[in-house]
Amino acid sequence: MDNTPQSILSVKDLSTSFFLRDGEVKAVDGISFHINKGEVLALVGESGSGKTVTALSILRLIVWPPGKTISGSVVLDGQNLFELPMSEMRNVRGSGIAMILQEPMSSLNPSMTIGAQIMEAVEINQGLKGQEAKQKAIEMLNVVRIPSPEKRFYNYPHELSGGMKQRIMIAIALSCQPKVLIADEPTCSLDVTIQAQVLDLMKQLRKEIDMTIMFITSDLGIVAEMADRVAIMYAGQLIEITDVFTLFENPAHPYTKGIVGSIHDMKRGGALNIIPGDPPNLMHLPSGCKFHPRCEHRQEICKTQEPAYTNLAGDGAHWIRCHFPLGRQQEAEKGDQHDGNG
Amino acid sequence: MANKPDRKKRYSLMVRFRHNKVAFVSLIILILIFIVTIFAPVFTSYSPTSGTLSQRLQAPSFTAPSEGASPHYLGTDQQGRDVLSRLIYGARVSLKVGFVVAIVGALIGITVGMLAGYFGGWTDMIIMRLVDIQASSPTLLIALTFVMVLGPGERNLIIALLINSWTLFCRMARSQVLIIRGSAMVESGHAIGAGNKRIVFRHIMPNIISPLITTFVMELAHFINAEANLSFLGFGVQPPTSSWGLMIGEGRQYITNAWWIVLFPGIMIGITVLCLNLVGNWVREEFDPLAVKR
Amino acid sequence: MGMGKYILQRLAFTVVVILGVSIMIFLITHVIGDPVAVMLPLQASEEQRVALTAQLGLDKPILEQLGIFLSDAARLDFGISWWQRVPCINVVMEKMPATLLLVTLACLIAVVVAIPLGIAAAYKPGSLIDRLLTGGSLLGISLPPFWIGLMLMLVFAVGLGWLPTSGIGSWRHVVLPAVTLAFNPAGHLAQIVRFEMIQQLASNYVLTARSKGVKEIVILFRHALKNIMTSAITMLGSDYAKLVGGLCATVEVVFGWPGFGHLVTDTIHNLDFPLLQTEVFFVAVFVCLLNLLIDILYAFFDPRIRY
Amino acid sequence: MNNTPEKGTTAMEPLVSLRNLKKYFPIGGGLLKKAKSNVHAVDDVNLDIRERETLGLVGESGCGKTTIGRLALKLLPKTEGEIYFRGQDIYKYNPDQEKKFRQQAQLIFQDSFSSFDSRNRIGDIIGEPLIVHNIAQGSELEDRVAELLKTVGLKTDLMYEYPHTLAAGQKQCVGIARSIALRPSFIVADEPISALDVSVRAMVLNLMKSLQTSQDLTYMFISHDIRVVRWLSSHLAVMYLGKLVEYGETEEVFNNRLHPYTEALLNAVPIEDPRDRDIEKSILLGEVPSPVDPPPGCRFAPRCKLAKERCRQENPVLEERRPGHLVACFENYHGDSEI
Repeated sequence: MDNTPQSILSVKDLSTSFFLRDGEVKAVDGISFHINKGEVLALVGESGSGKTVTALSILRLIVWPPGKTISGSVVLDGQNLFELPMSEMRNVRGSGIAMILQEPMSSLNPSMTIGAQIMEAVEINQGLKGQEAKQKAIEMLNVVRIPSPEKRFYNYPHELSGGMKQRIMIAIALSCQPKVLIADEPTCSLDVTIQAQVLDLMKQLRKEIDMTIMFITSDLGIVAEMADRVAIMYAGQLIEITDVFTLFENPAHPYTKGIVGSIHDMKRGGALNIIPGDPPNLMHLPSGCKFHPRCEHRQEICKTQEPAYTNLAGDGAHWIRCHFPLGRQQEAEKGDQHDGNG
Repeated sequence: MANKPDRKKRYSLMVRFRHNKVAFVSLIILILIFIVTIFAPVFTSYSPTSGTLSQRLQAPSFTAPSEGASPHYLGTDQQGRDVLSRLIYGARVSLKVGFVVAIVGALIGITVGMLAGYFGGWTDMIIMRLVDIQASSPTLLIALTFVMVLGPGERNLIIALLINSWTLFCRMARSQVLIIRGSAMVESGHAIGAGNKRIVFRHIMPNIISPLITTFVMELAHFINAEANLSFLGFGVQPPTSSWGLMIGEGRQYITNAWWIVLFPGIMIGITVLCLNLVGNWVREEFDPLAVKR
Repeated sequence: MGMGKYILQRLAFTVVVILGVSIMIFLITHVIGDPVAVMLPLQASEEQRVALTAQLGLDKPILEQLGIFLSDAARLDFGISWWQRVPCINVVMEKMPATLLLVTLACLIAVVVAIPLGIAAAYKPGSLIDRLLTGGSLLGISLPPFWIGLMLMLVFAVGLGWLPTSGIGSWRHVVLPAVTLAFNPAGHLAQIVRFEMIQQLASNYVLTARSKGVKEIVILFRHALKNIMTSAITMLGSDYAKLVGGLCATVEVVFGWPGFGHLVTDTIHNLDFPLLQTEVFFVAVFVCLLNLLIDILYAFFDPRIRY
Repeated sequence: MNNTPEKGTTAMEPLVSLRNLKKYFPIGGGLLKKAKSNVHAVDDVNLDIRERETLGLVGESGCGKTTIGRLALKLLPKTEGEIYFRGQDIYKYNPDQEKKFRQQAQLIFQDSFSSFDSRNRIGDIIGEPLIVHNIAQGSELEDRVAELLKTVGLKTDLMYEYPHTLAAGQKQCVGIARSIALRPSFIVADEPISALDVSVRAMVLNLMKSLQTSQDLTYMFISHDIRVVRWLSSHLAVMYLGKLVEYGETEEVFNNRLHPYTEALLNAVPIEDPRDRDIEKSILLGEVPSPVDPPPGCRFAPRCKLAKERCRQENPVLEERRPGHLVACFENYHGDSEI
């Protein structure tokens, strides 16, 4: 049983809603997935699909009002985070799960030196104090390849470029020595060449220190570079989860096929295949399958009945939320049965 | 064009008030105050300027002092004048001073501010230096110097307050024009070949109007307060005319045995200014064109 | 630009402001107003008028008068007060400390009350404490201070007899006027602290801090507080300047506090032109120096500001 | 117009030509003081766009691509140089000519929504160009607007809606409808899809390509995504820090990268197939320097692996290295493996 991947973070039936003036918005609607130790799980979806809310819900950082996690459980290394009192939850943040946010410009405190901000993470999560903590912080600057770290230690965030700030964010997250690192679109506001540098750094760090990463992104190119497994979100639900190679070669959900296809089309030239219609409006979600108004394969049942989250392959590796998975009619039925029996 | 089927009326006022009952109540109170002030004689039978000395310093009561007369609901003052009547007529002065100063200030300030914002360059620099100097100078004392030299009175009080009334509007109008002028909206206007006139009147003006309304409401509150302060010190309207600030100033000697002379005008100033502030806040939150619409 | 150079620039601007204010005051008192008419009784003869005009130097060309006025002002020589018959500068200097004490105390009270409450309200928007604070701060800026003073006096001095109604002397005399004056700045300060704090708490760096396990109290006071200080200082500084610059007058009058505001009121009632000129000049200098101090404080709280 | 940079590619006169175009933004100066320094947003750029071509303009933020787009539409004052539209200098137009030019040349915004007056309905927004140029009124206007909405694939009754009720892709289509309302020949599209989600990008791109054929459009397509540019553009221009570094037909440039920066940009794009993830790629180090006081010599030299002493001192000029393929580089770089 040595080679069996060991789940370190598992999320079950997580739902988070925002209660706004005009009604309830189900930002995350009953999602379940797990991350194995040492792997990179990419959480992919368009804006508003609930990726960031998922991350914040896991860390219990949804602010009420207006947001609230309604149901679900998050188990980190055998510990159910949703049952912890807030004071203990604080200890989980950082040393249990650390997070890199998407906007490096605003994610650092403008009135504190970057050194102090890294030191803070070191002091809280590694228990070091004073000079020792400072040494550690400088070491972390070295780890993320910041030149002349002793000098940079005393810089304020506004004195650094966007790419540098994102490196600092990575340094802060790593200083927490987390079991799981959540990276929320860490490169989406950076220029392409800087994005390449940051991704390269993350790849190298992953090799150096065996990190478990949940990588949130909307760019399938980054998924292809980084991910081991991929979870696709649509309108607050997980609609497909599988390993990265299957996802690119043989996606089962029509939506996944649509977004993967657009990359290939781009290379071929000629007209691009499109997913017709508009992204869902969370205020007015369709009945049945959330994707059915844009789906070319929809049938009557899709409009009325919400598909269950079913295991496609039978070995627990490929899950999908669709009545008619592409090119897998038989297996899907088997999966359904399996699900029904269990 | 494109006005025919109006299924979704976006500017329906009631819909906008739905989420802010406090602002709605404030607006109703303000309207009531205006109505009572305008139709003052309907609401009181007593003269605000002359009283019966035998009736002086009467506490509020619901019993009529004599046959056929109406009761002094809010009591009488040191000269036997009906406090309610003085309150209602006093509102005229307070509101008039507030409105005149705010309107004139807005007209001057918005015009100058828009010129500065639209033309930039020298015009902008000179105007903004003037505003800076004004902001760093003791405007209240300069206003008081006017009052001293010209003598106290309603007209001179308005002149004195006017000195400082335009700067906030000017800053506000200028910054709004600058924001809108640099926006993609105006750029797209240029790109489709719309002339300056069309851009200013069709696109810039309607989009800066609501922050300016907010400023106007807030400044109105500010000047009503300022009038009360100066009248309290005796630099505003002169007796026997009534104004809220003056009533408190005159009545404060009698505070130990006739609290009502001072209490009610203070409450009136408080309510008016408070309601204006609440309505102003609401306009800012609800109509701000730069805030992202839900 | 270096700090020193920036301060020099600001001092130069201060000179411009003071020059502008002086010219304005001169124009108001000498062109719009007529000092001779004010000083002489109504039935004064034409000879008396001419004599006084010459004595005051008002027969000279207006520009020359202005020149004399400005050069005297530069030497802090503002002439003799018509009302008190002593040099104006002495009168102002004598009254200033009492007002500075009162206003400083009022602002301290405002800070002590408003900042913690503003932070508490921002931490739980919509809670009871938030609603109370929002309502209270609106009252603080809406109610006229002289009326608040009278009501406090009615309750605590007249009714309960705990504190004296007016005058100056022991610490007990200063309580009521200082508390009264504190309402307005406290209202402003609470509003701005609440507003800014809500913005800060919703910002990404607070999320970063939370995600690395920082305690909430540390987030509030170590991370966020420093970032709202510039706005708070701006607001407090502007209120301080306004209070010293004459807004304290009504409250000083209510409580018989012999300070600068009270002096201004008396000056106007006594039509003392030179004294009022001195007062305006003084406040102008004071406000400018205060603004300079605030600018220097900015750089301390916000590392992005470099002069 | 004798010094056309590409000689002999086609005999056809270009629709738009930029000649020695410069745009500096002064900073730090006042009205009385001279500006302390300048942002060299666009520095001596020569470009031609022929009719029905799509010129893809790529580069990182701060390279001046957006500024060039605005200058080509005369939405900004230029600092130096000329811009010719059908052979006439657009900065020397009289008001009548300018009005005609505004019908001929249009802009598509990155975020169309921000360019709408949110108080107007979709119909008013699309119809405004027609009103401004006195082309249609009343029911005729309404018909034209409906037709435009159909052309961009939207339902006609959207014209009575307010823009904030639309989805992001629809907003962008409304922006496109407005820009083609006057039947222009030249459109500058400034990052028209970078703010959109993946699933709607394809729709907007398809629309732009089909409109090009049906409306005889010439595009200047500004983007930071070199993949998209390859799909849409016939010609490619790569910019770095205000300078044009490489120009040519798209496939020619892709197959024969003559400038190390072009190569780096291509390498920086994330891979398209997870099986390629272990292929070693050279990553461009460093960051784009500030466009204020840019480095002397070749602006790319501080980040360039090939940089020699000469690169740090002399400024390389754009020259034709292969037929119709121009590059500004002293080194004889040639990346020709299949990408």
